[in-house]
Amino acid sequence: MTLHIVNQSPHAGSALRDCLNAFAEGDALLLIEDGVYAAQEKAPLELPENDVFVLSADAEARGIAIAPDLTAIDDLRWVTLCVEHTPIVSWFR
Amino acid sequence: MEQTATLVIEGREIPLDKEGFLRNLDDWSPEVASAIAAQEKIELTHDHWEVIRLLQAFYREFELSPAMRPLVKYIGLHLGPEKGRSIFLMQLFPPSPAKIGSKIAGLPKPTNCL
Amino acid sequence: MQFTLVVYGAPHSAQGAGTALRFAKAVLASGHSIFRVFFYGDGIHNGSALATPPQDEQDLLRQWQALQQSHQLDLTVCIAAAQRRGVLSESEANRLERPAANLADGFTLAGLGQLAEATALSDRLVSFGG
Amino acid sequence: MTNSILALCRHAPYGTTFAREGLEAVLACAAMDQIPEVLFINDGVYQLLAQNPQAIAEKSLYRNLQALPMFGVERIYICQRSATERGLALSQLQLTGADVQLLEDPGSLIRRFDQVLSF
Repeated sequence: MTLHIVNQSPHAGSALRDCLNAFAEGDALLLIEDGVYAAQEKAPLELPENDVFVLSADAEARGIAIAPDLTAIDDLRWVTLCVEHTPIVSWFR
Repeated sequence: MEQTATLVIEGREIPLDKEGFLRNLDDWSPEVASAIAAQEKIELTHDHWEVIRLLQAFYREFELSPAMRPLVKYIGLHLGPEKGRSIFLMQLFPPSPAKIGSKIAGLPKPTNCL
Repeated sequence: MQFTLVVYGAPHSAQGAGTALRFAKAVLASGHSIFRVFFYGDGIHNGSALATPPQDEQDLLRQWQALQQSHQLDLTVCIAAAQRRGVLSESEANRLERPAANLADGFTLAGLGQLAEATALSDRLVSFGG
Repeated sequence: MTNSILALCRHAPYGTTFAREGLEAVLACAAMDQIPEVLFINDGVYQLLAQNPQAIAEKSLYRNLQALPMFGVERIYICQRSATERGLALSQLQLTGADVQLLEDPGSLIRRFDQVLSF
């Protein structure tokens, strides 16, 4: 199952929307860098119900409160996510 | 391999870079091609010229200098399967047909992709 | 497991360069290995020896170099992307007749074949956008 | 056994270098006998629209892409939704000599591969 990584704010460009249009059942989503702005409760795009992860360092750095139904992870857990999934697809800009 | 910084063709100086590629692609002419080939110790025959013309056609069509695989395929498409083989091209333009052929055909130096 | 990282972000310009460095450290801390870090597009600027960030900001170049030293990392800078943008080794500067070389120690200039090989042979490939 | 590779091309030509450098990476993989399949998706579908970039002194990415089959890259996909959203018909997005397939469900294509290179 694919791990999708999005690093762009949902307000700035289409990376998250493009990713969600290519999302398959059972895939996982990881929000990093400016992508964490999509992890707030009032974010503009509806995220998948399961397996949405947020890089906590990036959320913390930006002062973002992560919505309770999403999973905050650290860098080590990110590595584990990569081990658990294949392929890994990055959506940027 | 002996390399000079310029070729002199019919009294005109043609500047080359350190690897013997034309500095100005507009300088190319059949005489220049023969002179570059001579530096590679290659004497151009009918077979060479067929391939040189196709290298130039490839570049016009795709705006790319071909690597070995596409060159073989392109030659095969236009000259038939007998000539569309790497062994044929290796004999014409040793040791690296895409690179040496491109140099003689006056195509841009391939971007060190490999 | 063998990871390959592809870095598109220029240092101190896009966060991707720093994220890739953190991820590389996490991969190594997890007991996995790194097959290659391939710097492509604007990411090739990570291999410039001349970057001089202010003292109170993170120094990505020194950190890559330290990681390279301690883990014998393969830090490959795409030669075609680097030629366009002006990051050259001594031998490339000489071959291309340019006045100076600026490829940092610990980094290697090589062709896209190295990306093809890493993609084909590593267990996981992660890209870091610009 | 080596990995299967998908090149995900989702940037328009000329505005950034992702399209051009993505193509170069695809060609290099092919030259190394690691032949990738290619998916044009999002703004990447614009790469296949005929172009005349002389006005901005650029080489034609469109013409470069026509060389893909020559390099052995023959399995090429276009995301249907991306094309439709941009008002593009398949007849406008040509790649001669390749088996171009319109794709309705990019997600199930992507997960078939071991590695995905994003450009």
